[in-house]
Amino acid sequence: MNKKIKLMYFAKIRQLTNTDQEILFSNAETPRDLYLELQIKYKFDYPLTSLKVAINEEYCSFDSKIESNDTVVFIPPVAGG
Amino acid sequence: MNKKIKLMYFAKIRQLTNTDQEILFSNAETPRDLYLELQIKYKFDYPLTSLKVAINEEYCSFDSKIESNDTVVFIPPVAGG
Amino acid sequence: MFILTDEPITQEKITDWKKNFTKDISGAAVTFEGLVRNHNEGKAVSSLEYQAYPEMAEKIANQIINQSKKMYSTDEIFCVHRTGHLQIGEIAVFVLATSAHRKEAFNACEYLINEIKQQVPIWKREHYVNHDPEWVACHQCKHNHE
Amino acid sequence: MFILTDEPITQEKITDWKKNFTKDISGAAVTFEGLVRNHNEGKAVSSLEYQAYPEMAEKIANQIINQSKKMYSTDEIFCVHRTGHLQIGEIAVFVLATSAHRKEAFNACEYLINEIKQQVPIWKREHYVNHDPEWVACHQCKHNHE
Repeated sequence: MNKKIKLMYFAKIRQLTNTDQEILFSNAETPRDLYLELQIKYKFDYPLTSLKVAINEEYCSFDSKIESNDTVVFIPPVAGG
Repeated sequence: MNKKIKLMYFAKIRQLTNTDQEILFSNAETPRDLYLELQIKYKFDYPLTSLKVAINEEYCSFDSKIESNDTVVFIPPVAGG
Repeated sequence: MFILTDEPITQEKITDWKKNFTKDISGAAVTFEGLVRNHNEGKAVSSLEYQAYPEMAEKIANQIINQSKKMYSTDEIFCVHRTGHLQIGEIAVFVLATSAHRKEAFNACEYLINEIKQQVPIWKREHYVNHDPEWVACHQCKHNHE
Repeated sequence: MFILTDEPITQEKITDWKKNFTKDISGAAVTFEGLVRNHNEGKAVSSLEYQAYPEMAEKIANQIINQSKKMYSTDEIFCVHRTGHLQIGEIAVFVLATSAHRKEAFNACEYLINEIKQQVPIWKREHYVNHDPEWVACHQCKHNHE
Protein backbone atom coordinates (compact mmCIF):
# COMPACT_ATOMS: atom_id res chain seq x y z
CA MET A 1 0.00 0.00 0.00
CA ASN A 2 3.03 2.28 0.24
CA LYS A 3 2.93 5.09 -2.35
CA LYS A 4 5.94 6.69 -3.96
CA ILE A 5 5.50 10.45 -3.55
CA LYS A 6 7.75 13.18 -4.88
CA LEU A 7 7.92 16.18 -2.58
CA MET A 8 9.40 19.58 -3.46
CA TYR A 9 9.98 22.27 -0.86
CA PHE A 10 10.09 26.01 -1.41
CA ALA A 11 10.65 29.21 0.56
CA LYS A 12 9.59 28.95 4.23
CA ILE A 13 8.93 25.21 3.96
CA ARG A 14 12.35 24.57 2.42
CA GLN A 15 13.81 26.52 5.32
CA LEU A 16 11.94 24.34 7.83
CA THR A 17 12.79 21.01 6.17
CA ASN A 18 16.23 22.08 5.01
CA THR A 19 15.53 19.98 1.91
CA ASP A 20 14.91 20.94 -1.74
CA GLN A 21 13.13 17.76 -2.77
CA GLU A 22 12.84 14.10 -1.89
CA ILE A 23 11.06 10.85 -2.72
CA LEU A 24 8.95 9.60 0.17
CA PHE A 25 7.28 6.21 0.53
CA SER A 26 4.14 6.80 2.55
CA ASN A 27 0.66 5.52 3.32
CA ALA A 28 -0.74 9.07 3.47
CA GLU A 29 -4.10 9.20 1.69
CA THR A 30 -4.29 12.98 1.42
CA PRO A 31 -2.03 16.07 1.61
CA ARG A 32 -3.48 16.66 5.08
CA ASP A 33 -2.16 13.27 6.27
CA LEU A 34 1.13 13.80 4.48
CA TYR A 35 1.70 17.18 6.11
CA LEU A 36 1.35 15.60 9.56
CA GLU A 37 4.07 13.10 8.64
CA LEU A 38 6.33 15.93 7.52
CA GLN A 39 5.73 17.94 10.68
CA ILE A 40 6.82 14.90 12.70
CA LYS A 41 9.75 13.99 10.45
CA TYR A 42 11.16 17.54 10.36
CA LYS A 43 9.93 18.68 13.79
CA PHE A 44 8.12 21.89 12.89
CA ASP A 45 4.65 23.22 13.67
CA TYR A 46 4.08 25.71 10.84
CA PRO A 47 0.27 25.58 10.42
CA LEU A 48 -1.30 23.95 7.39
CA THR A 49 -3.87 26.78 7.28
CA SER A 50 -1.15 29.17 6.07
CA LEU A 51 -0.49 26.97 3.06
CA LYS A 52 -2.01 25.80 -0.19
CA VAL A 53 -1.15 22.49 -1.78
CA ALA A 54 -0.55 21.41 -5.37
CA ILE A 55 -0.60 17.87 -6.74
CA ASN A 56 1.10 17.54 -10.11
CA GLU A 57 1.29 21.33 -10.53
CA GLU A 58 -2.43 21.96 -9.91
CA TYR A 59 -3.79 23.61 -6.78
CA CYS A 60 -6.08 21.14 -4.97
CA SER A 61 -7.79 20.43 -1.67
CA PHE A 62 -5.92 19.16 1.39
CA ASP A 63 -8.34 16.24 1.23
CA SER A 64 -7.62 15.25 -2.37
CA LYS A 65 -6.48 11.68 -2.87
CA ILE A 66 -2.75 11.15 -3.44
CA GLU A 67 -1.80 8.50 -6.00
CA SER A 68 1.54 6.77 -6.31
CA ASN A 69 4.07 8.78 -8.37
CA ASP A 70 2.29 12.07 -7.64
CA THR A 71 4.32 15.22 -7.05
CA VAL A 72 3.05 17.03 -3.96
CA VAL A 73 4.10 20.57 -3.09
CA PHE A 74 2.99 22.58 -0.08
CA ILE A 75 2.79 26.19 -1.20
CA PRO A 76 3.60 28.92 1.35
CA PRO A 77 2.01 32.35 0.78
CA VAL A 78 3.20 33.46 -2.67
CA ALA A 79 4.72 36.87 -3.29
CA GLY A 80 5.66 37.26 -6.93
CA GLY A 81 6.02 40.65 -8.59
CA MET B 1 -12.97 101.45 -28.95
CA ASN B 2 -11.32 99.08 -31.49
CA LYS B 3 -9.42 96.25 -29.78
CA LYS B 4 -6.31 94.59 -31.12
CA ILE B 5 -6.99 90.85 -30.99
CA LYS B 6 -4.56 88.09 -31.91
CA LEU B 7 -6.30 85.09 -33.45
CA MET B 8 -4.72 81.68 -34.03
CA TYR B 9 -6.43 79.00 -36.08
CA PHE B 10 -5.98 75.24 -35.78
CA ALA B 11 -7.23 72.06 -37.43
CA LYS B 12 -10.76 72.34 -38.90
CA ILE B 13 -10.89 76.12 -38.25
CA ARG B 14 -7.55 76.66 -39.96
CA GLN B 15 -8.94 74.71 -42.90
CA LEU B 16 -12.05 76.96 -43.03
CA THR B 17 -10.17 80.27 -42.69
CA ASN B 18 -7.12 79.11 -44.63
CA THR B 19 -5.10 81.20 -42.17
CA ASP B 20 -2.64 80.23 -39.40
CA GLN B 21 -2.92 83.42 -37.38
CA GLU B 22 -3.72 87.10 -37.74
CA ILE B 23 -4.14 90.36 -35.85
CA LEU B 24 -7.70 91.68 -36.04
CA PHE B 25 -8.99 95.11 -34.99
CA SER B 26 -12.53 94.58 -33.78
CA ASN B 27 -15.29 95.89 -31.54
CA ALA B 28 -16.32 92.35 -30.52
CA GLU B 29 -17.05 92.27 -26.79
CA THR B 30 -17.01 88.49 -26.44
CA PRO B 31 -15.77 85.38 -28.31
CA ARG B 32 -19.41 84.82 -29.34
CA ASP B 33 -19.47 88.21 -31.16
CA LEU B 34 -16.01 87.64 -32.60
CA TYR B 35 -16.97 84.23 -34.01
CA LEU B 36 -19.88 85.85 -35.92
CA GLU B 37 -17.42 88.30 -37.49
CA LEU B 38 -15.17 85.43 -38.53
CA GLN B 39 -18.05 83.47 -40.04
CA ILE B 40 -18.90 86.50 -42.17
CA LYS B 41 -15.30 87.36 -43.05
CA TYR B 42 -14.39 83.77 -44.07
CA LYS B 43 -17.86 82.70 -45.26
CA PHE B 44 -18.33 79.50 -43.25
CA ASP B 45 -21.14 78.22 -41.03
CA TYR B 46 -19.31 75.74 -38.78
CA PRO B 47 -21.37 75.89 -35.54
CA LEU B 48 -19.96 77.53 -32.44
CA THR B 49 -21.54 74.74 -30.35
CA SER B 50 -18.91 72.30 -31.69
CA LEU B 51 -16.11 74.48 -30.33
CA LYS B 52 -14.51 75.64 -27.12
CA VAL B 53 -12.68 78.94 -26.82
CA ALA B 54 -9.49 79.99 -25.06
CA ILE B 55 -8.39 83.51 -24.18
CA ASN B 56 -4.68 83.79 -23.41
CA GLU B 57 -4.30 79.99 -23.26
CA GLU B 58 -7.13 79.43 -20.76
CA TYR B 59 -10.44 77.80 -21.61
CA CYS B 60 -13.24 80.30 -20.98
CA SER B 61 -16.89 81.06 -21.71
CA PHE B 62 -18.10 82.33 -25.09
CA ASP B 63 -19.45 85.29 -23.14
CA SER B 64 -16.16 86.25 -21.46
CA LYS B 65 -15.00 89.79 -22.06
CA ILE B 66 -12.23 90.27 -24.64
CA GLU B 67 -9.59 92.89 -23.80
CA SER B 68 -7.25 94.58 -26.21
CA ASN B 69 -4.08 92.51 -26.89
CA ASP B 70 -5.79 89.25 -25.94
CA THR B 71 -5.06 86.08 -27.87
CA VAL B 72 -8.29 84.30 -28.79
CA VAL B 73 -8.35 80.74 -30.12
CA PHE B 74 -11.44 78.78 -31.11
CA ILE B 75 -10.72 75.16 -30.22
CA PRO B 76 -12.24 72.44 -32.42
CA PRO B 77 -12.86 69.03 -30.80
CA VAL B 78 -9.43 67.88 -29.58
CA ALA B 79 -8.04 64.44 -30.35
CA GLY B 80 -4.63 63.99 -28.82
CA GLY B 81 -3.14 60.61 -28.03
CA MET C 1 6.73 67.18 -16.98
CA PHE C 2 5.22 67.44 -20.47
CA ILE C 3 7.05 67.64 -23.79
CA LEU C 4 5.72 68.30 -27.31
CA THR C 5 8.05 67.08 -30.03
CA ASP C 6 8.07 66.74 -33.80
CA GLU C 7 10.87 64.17 -33.57
CA PRO C 8 10.05 60.42 -33.48
CA ILE C 9 9.48 58.96 -29.99
CA THR C 10 11.93 56.07 -30.08
CA GLN C 11 12.40 53.15 -27.69
CA GLU C 12 15.88 54.51 -27.00
CA LYS C 13 14.36 57.77 -25.73
CA ILE C 14 11.77 55.87 -23.70
CA THR C 15 14.58 53.89 -22.06
CA ASP C 16 16.33 57.14 -21.10
CA TRP C 17 13.14 58.69 -19.69
CA LYS C 18 12.43 55.56 -17.65
CA LYS C 19 15.93 55.67 -16.18
CA ASN C 20 15.61 59.38 -15.37
CA PHE C 21 12.17 59.20 -13.80
CA THR C 22 12.49 56.03 -11.71
CA LYS C 23 13.80 56.35 -8.19
CA ASP C 24 15.09 53.91 -5.55
CA ILE C 25 11.80 54.36 -3.72
CA SER C 26 9.79 53.36 -6.82
CA GLY C 27 8.28 49.88 -6.74
CA ALA C 28 6.20 50.22 -9.90
CA ALA C 29 6.58 51.85 -13.30
CA VAL C 30 3.55 51.88 -15.62
CA THR C 31 3.87 53.14 -19.18
CA PHE C 32 1.35 53.85 -21.90
CA GLU C 33 2.25 54.14 -25.58
CA GLY C 34 -0.40 55.38 -28.00
CA LEU C 35 0.44 53.95 -31.41
CA VAL C 36 -0.72 54.85 -34.90
CA ARG C 37 -2.82 51.87 -35.92
CA ASN C 38 -3.81 50.87 -39.41
CA HIS C 39 -7.57 51.22 -38.97
CA ASN C 40 -10.20 53.41 -37.26
CA GLU C 41 -13.96 52.97 -37.25
CA GLY C 42 -13.89 50.62 -40.16
CA LYS C 43 -11.61 52.75 -42.36
CA ALA C 44 -8.07 51.74 -43.42
CA VAL C 45 -5.68 54.42 -42.12
CA SER C 46 -2.45 55.13 -44.02
CA SER C 47 -0.94 57.81 -41.74
CA LEU C 48 -1.77 60.47 -39.14
CA GLU C 49 -1.05 64.14 -38.75
CA TYR C 50 -0.97 65.81 -35.32
CA GLN C 51 -1.28 69.56 -34.91
CA ALA C 52 -0.94 71.33 -31.55
CA TYR C 53 -1.45 74.78 -30.07
CA PRO C 54 1.91 74.46 -28.32
CA GLU C 55 1.80 77.19 -25.64
CA MET C 56 -1.63 76.13 -24.43
CA ALA C 57 -1.00 72.37 -24.82
CA GLU C 58 2.00 72.62 -22.51
CA LYS C 59 0.12 74.75 -19.99
CA ILE C 60 -2.95 72.47 -19.85
CA ALA C 61 -0.91 69.25 -19.84
CA ASN C 62 1.18 70.49 -16.91
CA GLN C 63 -2.01 71.43 -15.04
CA ILE C 64 -3.27 67.86 -15.58
CA ILE C 65 0.05 66.41 -14.38
CA ASN C 66 -0.09 68.55 -11.23
CA GLN C 67 -3.69 67.50 -10.67
CA SER C 68 -2.81 63.79 -10.97
CA LYS C 69 0.10 64.23 -8.56
CA LYS C 70 -2.45 65.54 -6.05
CA MET C 71 -4.85 62.68 -6.70
CA TYR C 72 -2.38 59.77 -6.73
CA SER C 73 0.67 59.03 -4.64
CA THR C 74 3.28 58.89 -7.40
CA ASP C 75 7.03 59.45 -7.55
CA GLU C 76 7.03 60.90 -11.08
CA ILE C 77 4.59 61.50 -13.93
CA PHE C 78 5.93 62.24 -17.40
CA CYS C 79 4.25 62.66 -20.77
CA VAL C 80 5.51 63.34 -24.29
CA HIS C 81 3.29 63.94 -27.34
CA ARG C 82 4.23 63.94 -31.02
CA THR C 83 3.27 66.52 -33.62
CA GLY C 84 3.66 66.31 -37.38
CA HIS C 85 3.14 63.45 -39.78
CA LEU C 86 3.26 59.91 -38.32
CA GLN C 87 3.36 56.53 -40.04
CA ILE C 88 1.63 53.30 -38.89
CA GLY C 89 3.33 51.87 -35.79
CA GLU C 90 4.87 55.19 -34.69
CA ILE C 91 4.32 56.35 -31.13
CA ALA C 92 1.97 59.35 -30.87
CA VAL C 93 2.05 59.70 -27.11
CA PHE C 94 4.07 58.20 -24.23
CA VAL C 95 3.08 58.36 -20.56
CA LEU C 96 5.12 57.14 -17.58
CA ALA C 97 3.99 56.99 -13.96
CA THR C 98 6.21 55.66 -11.16
CA SER C 99 5.12 55.00 -7.60
CA ALA C 100 5.92 52.93 -4.53
CA HIS C 101 2.79 50.87 -5.28
CA ARG C 102 1.41 49.58 -8.55
CA LYS C 103 -2.24 50.59 -8.05
CA GLU C 104 -1.27 54.27 -7.81
CA ALA C 105 0.98 54.02 -10.87
CA PHE C 106 -1.77 52.36 -12.97
CA ASN C 107 -4.38 54.90 -11.84
CA ALA C 108 -2.17 57.92 -12.44
CA CYS C 109 -1.09 56.71 -15.89
CA GLU C 110 -4.64 55.96 -17.04
CA TYR C 111 -6.06 59.17 -15.57
CA LEU C 112 -3.37 61.20 -17.29
CA ILE C 113 -3.88 59.80 -20.78
CA ASN C 114 -7.67 60.13 -20.45
CA GLU C 115 -7.42 63.78 -19.44
CA ILE C 116 -4.75 64.58 -22.04
CA LYS C 117 -7.03 63.23 -24.76
CA GLN C 118 -10.00 65.24 -23.54
CA GLN C 119 -8.46 68.57 -22.67
CA VAL C 120 -5.15 69.27 -24.37
CA PRO C 121 -5.43 71.29 -27.62
CA ILE C 122 -3.94 68.74 -29.99
CA TRP C 123 -5.71 67.66 -33.16
CA LYS C 124 -5.45 64.57 -35.30
CA ARG C 125 -6.00 64.32 -39.03
CA GLU C 126 -6.42 60.82 -40.36
CA HIS C 127 -5.20 60.00 -43.83
CA TYR C 128 -7.08 57.05 -45.29
CA VAL C 129 -6.31 54.49 -47.95
CA ASN C 130 -9.64 55.09 -49.76
CA HIS C 131 -11.00 58.44 -48.51
CA ASP C 132 -10.04 62.10 -48.18
CA PRO C 133 -8.21 62.99 -44.94
CA GLU C 134 -10.33 64.20 -42.03
CA TRP C 135 -9.83 65.98 -38.72
CA VAL C 136 -11.22 63.55 -36.16
CA ALA C 137 -12.72 64.15 -32.73
CA CYS C 138 -11.98 62.36 -29.51
CA HIS C 139 -15.16 60.44 -28.72
CA GLN C 140 -14.95 60.76 -24.96
CA CYS C 141 -14.70 64.54 -25.19
CA LYS C 142 -17.37 66.48 -23.45
CA HIS C 143 -17.77 69.80 -25.13
CA ASN C 144 -18.87 71.65 -22.08
CA HIS C 145 -18.52 75.36 -22.52
CA GLU C 146 -16.85 76.23 -19.29
CA MET D 1 3.46 33.98 -23.14
CA PHE D 2 5.26 33.71 -19.79
CA ILE D 3 8.98 33.47 -19.13
CA LEU D 4 10.89 32.81 -15.90
CA THR D 5 14.49 33.97 -16.02
CA ASP D 6 17.47 34.28 -13.69
CA GLU D 7 19.06 36.82 -16.05
CA PRO D 8 18.53 40.58 -15.48
CA ILE D 9 15.47 42.07 -17.22
CA THR D 10 17.11 44.92 -19.09
CA GLN D 11 15.57 47.86 -20.97
CA GLU D 12 17.19 46.45 -24.12
CA LYS D 13 15.20 43.21 -23.70
CA ILE D 14 12.02 45.16 -22.95
CA THR D 15 12.53 47.12 -26.18
CA ASP D 16 12.82 43.86 -28.12
CA TRP D 17 9.72 42.36 -26.51
CA LYS D 18 7.72 45.50 -27.24
CA LYS D 19 8.76 45.37 -30.90
CA ASN D 20 7.88 41.67 -31.12
CA PHE D 21 4.49 41.90 -29.42
CA THR D 22 3.12 45.08 -30.99
CA LYS D 23 1.17 44.75 -34.23
CA ASP D 24 -0.04 47.20 -36.90
CA ILE D 25 -3.54 46.81 -35.47
CA SER D 26 -2.34 47.80 -31.98
CA GLY D 27 -3.29 51.31 -30.88
CA ALA D 28 -2.14 50.98 -27.28
CA ALA D 29 0.73 49.32 -25.43
CA VAL D 30 0.65 49.32 -21.63
CA THR D 31 3.61 48.04 -19.62
CA PHE D 32 4.15 47.35 -15.96
CA GLU D 33 7.57 47.03 -14.36
CA GLY D 34 7.80 45.81 -10.78
CA LEU D 35 11.01 47.19 -9.31
CA VAL D 36 13.00 46.30 -6.23
CA ARG D 37 12.52 49.30 -3.97
CA ASN D 38 14.64 50.28 -1.02
CA HIS D 39 11.91 49.99 1.62
CA ASN D 40 8.91 47.87 2.61
CA GLU D 41 6.54 48.36 5.52
CA GLY D 42 8.92 50.69 7.29
CA LYS D 43 12.03 48.53 6.89
CA ALA D 44 15.06 49.46 4.80
CA VAL D 45 15.52 46.75 2.14
CA SER D 46 19.01 45.98 0.81
CA SER D 47 18.15 43.31 -1.78
CA LEU D 48 15.56 40.67 -2.73
CA GLU D 49 15.66 36.98 -3.52
CA TYR D 50 13.00 35.33 -5.69
CA GLN D 51 12.45 31.60 -5.68
CA ALA D 52 10.00 29.85 -8.03
CA TYR D 53 8.47 26.44 -8.53
CA PRO D 54 9.22 26.71 -12.24
CA GLU D 55 7.02 24.00 -13.81
CA MET D 56 3.94 25.12 -11.90
CA ALA D 57 4.69 28.85 -12.17
CA GLU D 58 4.75 28.57 -15.96
CA LYS D 59 1.59 26.50 -16.03
CA ILE D 60 -0.42 28.83 -13.76
CA ALA D 61 0.90 32.01 -15.38
CA ASN D 62 -0.08 30.76 -18.82
CA GLN D 63 -3.55 29.88 -17.51
CA ILE D 64 -3.87 33.45 -16.20
CA ILE D 65 -2.72 34.87 -19.55
CA ASN D 66 -5.29 32.75 -21.39
CA GLN D 67 -7.97 33.86 -18.95
CA SER D 68 -7.13 37.54 -19.47
CA LYS D 69 -7.20 37.07 -23.25
CA LYS D 70 -10.78 35.82 -22.82
CA MET D 71 -11.73 38.71 -20.56
CA TYR D 72 -10.11 41.58 -22.48
CA SER D 73 -9.82 42.28 -26.18
CA THR D 74 -6.03 42.37 -26.49
CA ASP D 75 -3.59 41.75 -29.31
CA GLU D 76 -0.84 40.27 -27.10
CA ILE D 77 -0.16 39.71 -23.41
CA PHE D 78 3.37 38.92 -22.29
CA CYS D 79 4.96 38.50 -18.87
CA VAL D 80 8.48 37.77 -17.64
CA HIS D 81 9.47 37.20 -14.01
CA ARG D 82 12.93 37.16 -12.44
CA THR D 83 14.32 34.57 -10.06
CA GLY D 84 17.51 34.76 -8.02
CA HIS D 85 19.09 37.62 -6.12
CA LEU D 86 18.08 41.16 -7.16
CA GLN D 87 19.53 44.53 -6.19
CA ILE D 88 17.59 47.78 -5.57
CA GLY D 89 16.25 49.21 -8.84
CA GLU D 90 16.32 45.88 -10.71
CA ILE D 91 13.17 44.75 -12.50
CA ALA D 92 11.46 41.79 -10.80
CA VAL D 93 8.57 41.46 -13.22
CA PHE D 94 7.61 42.92 -16.59
CA VAL D 95 4.12 42.81 -18.12
CA LEU D 96 3.09 44.03 -21.58
CA ALA D 97 -0.45 44.23 -22.97
CA THR D 98 -1.23 45.53 -26.45
CA SER D 99 -4.68 46.23 -27.83
CA ALA D 100 -6.55 48.32 -30.39
CA HIS D 101 -7.89 50.40 -27.48
CA ARG D 102 -6.16 51.70 -24.38
CA LYS D 103 -8.86 50.74 -21.85
CA GLU D 104 -8.49 47.06 -22.71
CA ALA D 105 -4.69 47.25 -22.56
CA PHE D 106 -4.75 48.93 -19.12
CA ASN D 107 -7.30 46.45 -17.76
CA ALA D 108 -5.49 43.39 -19.11
CA CYS D 109 -2.11 44.56 -17.80
CA GLU D 110 -3.42 45.34 -14.31
CA TYR D 111 -5.51 42.17 -14.10
CA LEU D 112 -2.51 40.09 -15.11
CA ILE D 113 -0.08 41.46 -12.53
CA ASN D 114 -2.71 41.21 -9.78
CA GLU D 115 -3.40 37.56 -10.57
CA ILE D 116 0.29 36.71 -11.04
CA LYS D 117 1.01 38.07 -7.57
CA GLN D 118 -1.83 36.13 -6.00
CA GLN D 119 -1.59 32.76 -7.71
CA VAL D 120 1.79 32.02 -9.23
CA PRO D 121 4.13 29.99 -6.98
CA ILE D 122 6.93 32.51 -6.68
CA TRP D 123 8.31 33.59 -3.32
CA LYS D 124 10.18 36.65 -2.22
CA ARG D 125 12.76 36.89 0.54
CA GLU D 126 13.58 40.39 1.67
CA HIS D 127 17.07 41.18 2.88
CA TYR D 128 17.08 44.14 5.24
CA VAL D 129 19.67 46.66 6.27
CA ASN D 130 18.97 46.10 10.01
CA HIS D 131 17.09 42.78 10.32
CA ASP D 132 17.39 39.11 9.39
CA PRO D 133 16.01 38.22 5.95
CA GLU D 134 12.39 37.06 5.77
CA TRP D 135 10.10 35.29 3.34
CA VAL D 136 7.27 37.76 2.81
CA ALA D 137 3.65 37.20 1.85
CA CYS D 138 1.59 39.00 -0.75
CA HIS D 139 -0.98 40.93 1.24
CA GLN D 140 -3.80 40.65 -1.26
CA CYS D 141 -3.52 36.88 -1.33
CA LYS D 142 -6.59 35.01 -0.36
CA HIS D 143 -5.58 31.66 1.02
CA ASN D 144 -8.71 29.88 0.00
CA HIS D 145 -8.23 26.19 0.04
CA GLU D 146 -9.76 25.32 -3.27
